[in-house]
Amino acid sequence: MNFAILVLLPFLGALMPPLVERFSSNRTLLACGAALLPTAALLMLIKPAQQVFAGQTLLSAVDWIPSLGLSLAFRLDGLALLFAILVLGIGLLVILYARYYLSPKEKAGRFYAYLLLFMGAMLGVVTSDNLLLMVLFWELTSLSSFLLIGFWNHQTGARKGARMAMTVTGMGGLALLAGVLLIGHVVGSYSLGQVLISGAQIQASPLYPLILCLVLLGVFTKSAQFPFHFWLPHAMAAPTPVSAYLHSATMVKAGVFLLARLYPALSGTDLWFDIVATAGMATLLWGAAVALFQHDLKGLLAYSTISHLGLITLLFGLNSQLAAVAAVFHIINHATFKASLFMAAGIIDHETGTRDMRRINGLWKYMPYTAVLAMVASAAMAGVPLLNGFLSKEMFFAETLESSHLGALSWLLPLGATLGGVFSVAYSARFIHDVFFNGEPVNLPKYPPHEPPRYMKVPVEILVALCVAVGVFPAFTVAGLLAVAAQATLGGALPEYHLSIWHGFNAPLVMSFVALFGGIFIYSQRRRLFDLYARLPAMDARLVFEGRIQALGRLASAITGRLQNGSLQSYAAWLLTLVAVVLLTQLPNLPGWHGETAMLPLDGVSLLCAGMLVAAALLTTLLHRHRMTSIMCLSVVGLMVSLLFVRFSAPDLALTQLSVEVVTILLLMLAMYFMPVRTRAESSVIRVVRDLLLAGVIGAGVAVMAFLVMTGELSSISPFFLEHSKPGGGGTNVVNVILVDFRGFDTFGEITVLGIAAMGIYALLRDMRLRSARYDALGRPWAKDAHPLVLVTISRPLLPLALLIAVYIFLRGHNLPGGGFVAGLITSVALLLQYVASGVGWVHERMPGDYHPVVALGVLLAGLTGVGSWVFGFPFLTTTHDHFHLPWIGDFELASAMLFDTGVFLTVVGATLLMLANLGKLSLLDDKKEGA
Amino acid sequence: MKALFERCFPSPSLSLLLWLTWLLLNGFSPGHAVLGLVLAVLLPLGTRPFWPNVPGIRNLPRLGGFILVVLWDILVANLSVARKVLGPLGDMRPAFVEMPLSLEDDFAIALLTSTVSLTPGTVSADVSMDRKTLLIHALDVDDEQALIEEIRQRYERPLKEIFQC
Amino acid sequence: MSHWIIAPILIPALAGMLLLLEVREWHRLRRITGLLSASALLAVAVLLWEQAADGTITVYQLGNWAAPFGIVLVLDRLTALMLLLTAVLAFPALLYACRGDDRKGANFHGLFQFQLMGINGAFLTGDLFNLFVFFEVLLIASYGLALHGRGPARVKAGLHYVALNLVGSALFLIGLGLIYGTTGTLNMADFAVKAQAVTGMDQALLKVAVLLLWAVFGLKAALFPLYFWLPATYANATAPVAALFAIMTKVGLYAIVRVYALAFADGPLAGLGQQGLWALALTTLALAGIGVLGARRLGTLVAYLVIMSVGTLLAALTFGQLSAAGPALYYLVHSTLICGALFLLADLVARGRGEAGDRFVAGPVIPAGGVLAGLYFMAAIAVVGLPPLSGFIGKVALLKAVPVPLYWVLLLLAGLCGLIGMSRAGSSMFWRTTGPGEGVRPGRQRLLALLVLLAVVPALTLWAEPAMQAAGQVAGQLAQPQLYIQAVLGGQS
Amino acid sequence: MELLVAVIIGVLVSTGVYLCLRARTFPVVMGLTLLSYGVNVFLFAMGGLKIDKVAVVGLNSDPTDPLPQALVLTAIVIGFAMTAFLVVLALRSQAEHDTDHVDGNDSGEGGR
Amino acid sequence: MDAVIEWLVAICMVTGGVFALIGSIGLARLPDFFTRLHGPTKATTLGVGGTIAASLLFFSWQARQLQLHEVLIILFLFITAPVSAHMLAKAAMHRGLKRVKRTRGEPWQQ
Amino acid sequence: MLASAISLTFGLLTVAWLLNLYRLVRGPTLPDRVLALDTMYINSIALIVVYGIQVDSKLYFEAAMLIALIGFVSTVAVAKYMTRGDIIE
Repeated sequence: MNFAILVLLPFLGALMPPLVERFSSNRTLLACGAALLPTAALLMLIKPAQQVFAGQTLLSAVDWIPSLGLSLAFRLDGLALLFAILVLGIGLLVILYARYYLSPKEKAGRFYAYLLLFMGAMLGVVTSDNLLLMVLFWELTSLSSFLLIGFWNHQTGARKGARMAMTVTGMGGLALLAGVLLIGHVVGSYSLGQVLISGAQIQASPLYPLILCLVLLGVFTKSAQFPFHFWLPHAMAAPTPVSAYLHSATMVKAGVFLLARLYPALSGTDLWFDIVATAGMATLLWGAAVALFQHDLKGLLAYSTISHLGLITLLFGLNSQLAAVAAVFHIINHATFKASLFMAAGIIDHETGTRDMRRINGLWKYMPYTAVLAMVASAAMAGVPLLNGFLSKEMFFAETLESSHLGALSWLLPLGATLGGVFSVAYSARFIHDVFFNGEPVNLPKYPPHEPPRYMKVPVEILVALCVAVGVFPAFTVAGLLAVAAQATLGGALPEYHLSIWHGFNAPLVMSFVALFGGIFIYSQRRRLFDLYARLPAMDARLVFEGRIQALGRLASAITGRLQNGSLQSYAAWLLTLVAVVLLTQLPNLPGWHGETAMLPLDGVSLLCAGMLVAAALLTTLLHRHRMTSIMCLSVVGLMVSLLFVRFSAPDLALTQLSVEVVTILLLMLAMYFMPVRTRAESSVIRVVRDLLLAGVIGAGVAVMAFLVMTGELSSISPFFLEHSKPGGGGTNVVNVILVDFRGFDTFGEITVLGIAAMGIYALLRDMRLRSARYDALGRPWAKDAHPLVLVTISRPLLPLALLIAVYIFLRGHNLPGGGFVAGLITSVALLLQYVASGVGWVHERMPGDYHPVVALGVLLAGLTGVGSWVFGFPFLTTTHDHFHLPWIGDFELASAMLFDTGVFLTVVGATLLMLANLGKLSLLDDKKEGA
Repeated sequence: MKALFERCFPSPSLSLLLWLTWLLLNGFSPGHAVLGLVLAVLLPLGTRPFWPNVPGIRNLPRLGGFILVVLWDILVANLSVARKVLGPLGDMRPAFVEMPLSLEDDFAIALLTSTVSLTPGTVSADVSMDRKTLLIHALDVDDEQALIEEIRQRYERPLKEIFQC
Repeated sequence: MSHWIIAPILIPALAGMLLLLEVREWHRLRRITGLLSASALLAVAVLLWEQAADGTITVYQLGNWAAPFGIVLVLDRLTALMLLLTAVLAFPALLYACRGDDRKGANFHGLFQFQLMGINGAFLTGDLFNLFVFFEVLLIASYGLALHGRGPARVKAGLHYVALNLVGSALFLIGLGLIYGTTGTLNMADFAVKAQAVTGMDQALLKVAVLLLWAVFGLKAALFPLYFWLPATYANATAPVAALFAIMTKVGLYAIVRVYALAFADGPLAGLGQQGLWALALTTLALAGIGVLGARRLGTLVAYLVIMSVGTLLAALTFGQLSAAGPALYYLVHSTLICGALFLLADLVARGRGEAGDRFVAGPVIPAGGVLAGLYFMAAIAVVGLPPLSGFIGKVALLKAVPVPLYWVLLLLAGLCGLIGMSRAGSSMFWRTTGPGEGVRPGRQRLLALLVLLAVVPALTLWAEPAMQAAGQVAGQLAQPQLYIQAVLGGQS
Repeated sequence: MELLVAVIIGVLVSTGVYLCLRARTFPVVMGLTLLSYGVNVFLFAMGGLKIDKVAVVGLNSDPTDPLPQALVLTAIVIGFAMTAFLVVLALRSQAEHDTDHVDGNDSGEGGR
Repeated sequence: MDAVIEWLVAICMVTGGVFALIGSIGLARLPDFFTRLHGPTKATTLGVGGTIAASLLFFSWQARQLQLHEVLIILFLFITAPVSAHMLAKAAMHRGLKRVKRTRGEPWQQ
Repeated sequence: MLASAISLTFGLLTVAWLLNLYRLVRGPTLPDRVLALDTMYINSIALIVVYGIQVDSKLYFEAAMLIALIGFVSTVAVAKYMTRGDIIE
């Protein structure tokens, strides 16, 4: 059986608790359900473990995303085995413990699910044989720990702690990802086996410093190394089983695990020593010192964890094989004693209702059994002989003495180590003395405390027993595991080392004794030190961090708010500035200011026409605050543009422009009824200047480009149209044939746009309420004559006449200027005139007022004409045309394009009327207006 | 037969106008004559609701005469307006003149106001809401009464005869 | 002759017109019509993807006029991918809307269909001016949709959106005019050929034209400094509309990529504007990260995530090698669907929180909040790019494909910003509760719509390799513009 | 003549751009209209200018370029649709905000 | 014959131009709105009429057959111009525009 | 002969136009401006017709006809706006 299933089991196990919860609310059953698969996993580990002990490295791989180099590759060697045992073993103990820790009303099922999720992720980290896969699991541990820390999410502290842990470790994870990708880049593979033997290659790479920094960023954040340590104490908001599991035994160990894992690939350089050892030492000392001053039981343990992680890191940083062995050893030891301590702290919390050491005193009397367990574990933490902590600490002291990296300053290392030891003893002493002795408990929420349920103590007992067993008989207990783990860490032969209690009377032993007595001394001086500490400026890392994050958020809001300031002007200015920049950078590079061809001769009328156009455009702009005048000037511009089209051989355009112009004016007039007629000047001078500059640059740029293109030679696709218009499209008006045939699809889209616009406008207008003016711009009430007789009577016969013209324009469109669009506009104008003259009510008595179907029919007709060509096996919109002969009447020609054009016509009529008639109806909804 | 005719041409004069317009636009050809006829039937039928009660033209020759008179007036009077526009402005005697209407049909009134406006020197400024009075602005007038009389004679009466109202 | 290729345009057009014809108050029929059309689109998109998957480029000559004279529709892998993506996004969005959002205003279903028509047309067309037309179709429909429903904020945002895009359309026309004036053609493939041949003055003008086009496409794609309209517009739009809009920015991206890959991948004008786009893309990425940090509503946050994905993608697409296009396309699919899902999710959360809405403040307990929280957690992981979901895979692929330090830094930091923003959002919306409220349970249909969208995440994770391969093939085809040109112009060039 | 048209285009675009940057909906509408005039003429001019060479088959030997005209026609229609929508939207904005200001003078509702 | 037609065309055209100009002069020169209203409504109609007549003659002569469609322009103008004049007069009266002092009679307000 | 007559007419019409523009700018009231615009439209008809004669083409006739037919609608709309505010009621 493949060992890789191990990793899968906890994930599957995460499904169990919710499943069990469905059928039973028995908490024990639930815990059993949760424990089932991890137990299976642990049992399944036995056989592979034997192979590992025999010196094998088990590999298993399944492809996942080979193109990324990401495969589901797993590796079980000594190191992985060690961690797997830790993760599974302590995990099971924690499940047992949590069974009694969680109160009945808590959602235990969810808790176990999260816990197992985490377990799986952690197993994944330690057994990954692919660095990318490892990063993947790495981040999963962050995510699941987020859920676990935030389990009591009704507490602010839990939420914030969870987010902080997630943010910091997430950041580290991203750095790690970058580092791993770089390693992959250098090595050419993410396979761990490959990477581990490519240490020299990596270290020779110019990317090495960067890789190292990125990887270490991941390590340090995860393992709470200085200066990223601050999240860990706040993660104590988690339920204690979580702390025992994640924050002592496993997750925080992921960082140092990575140090061990990549030890062959990355270690051995001065840079490694400089960063890793320094960070480790700083963390060791800082954590140890601060731990003493914590009044929160878990806070003390948290800082002590930080300190011990620093110790391990420091050991790895020493670049010595023996130190690495010691580090691995200490990982094991720390996991056992710290997990038990957390559990003990949890028991105390559980039984007393508080974790404040200033209130918890003299528990020895109430819960002596627990006290013994806790005291043994603390002693192990302090490094008291005959307990496991002592052994690894001895090795640590020895290694600090061996190191010569610092040259003349090498004495600093043992000094620092001893100092750390001193504090370590001091806070351990505090944990023992302050909690179990030191007078009577003060004002406990639960009084009197008593021993916890029997089975809640079992996990602690097991762990403490391990501490003692390892401390007394290291060679029979841990030696084998340590050997394979260390071997896997070093990736080669093991150095000489001895696990024994007695190495003779040597320097490390002296250091241990110094630490022991120094620690006791310091603890005895605690009152003075507490006073001193209290007087230090309080620096809560959480507040600082949160302050930073909030400041960042505010800064982000400010930046965003400044850019996205809700001002259309500024958005438009950005866009136009970009355009202006493009023009300013590109146009000076133009090879000249005139194209190859000569200009057409100028004539007076055109000049005058242009002059009027320019004047009108400028006036529109200048007078824009006098809105009606501005509209009049705009109208002149429209007229002149139409004339320009006439002048330059584009009668179709002129017709369209003229009719669109009328509809636009109607539209604007309708809108003006609800708008202020005049506004005051309100742009600042700077803004006006800016806008003038933008306008000038863009206008000039566009003009220059237009001029250059107009005077240039163009060979285009147009001759084809001129040539094929008659034979292929059946019409002589090439513009129209392009519209309905060559590029009929554009027109199809265009009428769709018109139809959609009408729909959108209808939707906008529905249930819109606007206050209409009761008086005109001069403050007079409106005239009473709503439907002037002359207008009414004259406009009515104009309707059939205009329709006739529309038919005329429509029919000739294919061969001469005109077409469905203009015809449609004429029709709509004629109908709109009826609205203007006689009112909505009158018109709607005479024809259906809903133009939706007209639009739909129009587009549908155009579309169906297109689809019709499918019948004949041609693509969409293929047209056909033919001559017909009727006796007496003569020849005439029909093109399917005319059907299409009819669609255009209908759409235009429908859309224009849908827009304007509904806009016109708007005022009817205004109840304040009299007589309407 | 007559019923059919009336059904096809609810308003023969309009149909005629449309037919003529069509032929004017397209030039005369048999095809267009037919097509124009079709349109001349269809369009009035289609737009019929839009002009509920237009009086039929009862006196076609009179209409022709009326049109010629108007055209002539336009031509002649334009000259006088031109003189007034170009001449000294101080001599001008503009006036608002209220003319009582004897026409009763909206369409005829509208035609009258249009005619008044087209003929130089006068613009019909408003029709009272009870349709009894026409307000005319005249550019240069000596005698309001004479103006009213002239309009009545030259335009109102013929219109009355044409539409018999 | 197979007409399937035009179906993605005609189906929604037909449905839209039928919806216009239908009786006003008959909502059920309208919903059925809309959903039928959306599912038909899905089927056709799958079919077309199958058709394009083997690398054939299908050309459909509208009106039977050969390119470059008539308009052609071109179906290659990229187009097929985008069509499929649109259809996959549209169906759940519509399903979601059919629970009541569609009745908040008039003509929702018609506009929705026309929006799809515009998007599909923009993806399919092989003609630049036709691209403009379809841009306008999708824009005008999106204007209507963006304003669907009520509220002053929506109108204000919509006004900005419309006005800016009108300026954009004007610039588009100027660019098109210059392209016609210098190369004498409008067909994309023909343009790609002719653009290589222009020299002197015409070349200089062509450069301006193309840069203007980039600006216009950039506006659609929401690139710095043109994205400012987006957050308010998207955040204030009705949820299913916002979800559908997740594809809209990609239309702009698509246009850039299409034109760039065709005409400016090499030749005398190779890399035209690439530096600028690259710089703007990176700035966009950075500012979107900042926007995510500064957001105070989930809707706005997701809108910034949309922008972030745009920056991420465009940077990858323009950094200089089309090799990055494969991962970028994978990421594009992922980010589009996930952002769409998040818009829906934000709406469900807002409904559940009553007055508190999707703002990051303490609010009442959300009914059935556990389900939503779980989905949110998954979506957040995916969108931020945390393992093990598709976001992570896409991000890793992008990082590998674009080995530029600045890009790495920005992408990773943006991911961090996303992490901070999403965790803050999640913890304040799901965890900081003030007690029971009168929020609404997410209905089954809405939840289903959300699940359909979210299902893509595990799918893209599990089948990451085939997906990545497919994306790579799409990119590979993109890197060979001559195939496209040959297919469109036949043996002419 | 070409120079004249170029100047016209320049002025139309300039005034359009300037008005688009004003702070109320009305000038923005006017500006966009002017801008679209300018753009339409620009697009039209891309085919070159010819006098009395209407692109009707059989009338002229060397007719003007019909394609830009067709494009402009499409652009005019689309421009009209867009303008209409913008105008109504401006009204809607007036209805909702009771002002036709488009400058960001208020906060809190922008969606941030 | 040709010369005669040409002369006729020229005369009609110039006459039209002159009347159009006179109308516009009136618009620019006359003292108040109501008097200005007279200029365009008729002088210009004749102005347009003149050019139309010229055009009629010219094209009929060119084609050697009667080309009457330009008449429609005049027809439409005759139908529409009075309406706009009328509406403008109403608007002006509604606004109570100033009129030359010596104007007799009162405008209406209704 | 004809050519110079055309030039002369063009001259007359453009001067007329300038006068219209003068009135449009000068105002002083809105009806004045509208009137000026209306006149400008009508003068444009003449201009287009003369242009048609000049280039001997009937293709521009429809443009002139269109102005005559629907040009007045905008004038009417503005006038109605001035009297009633609401042009479609």
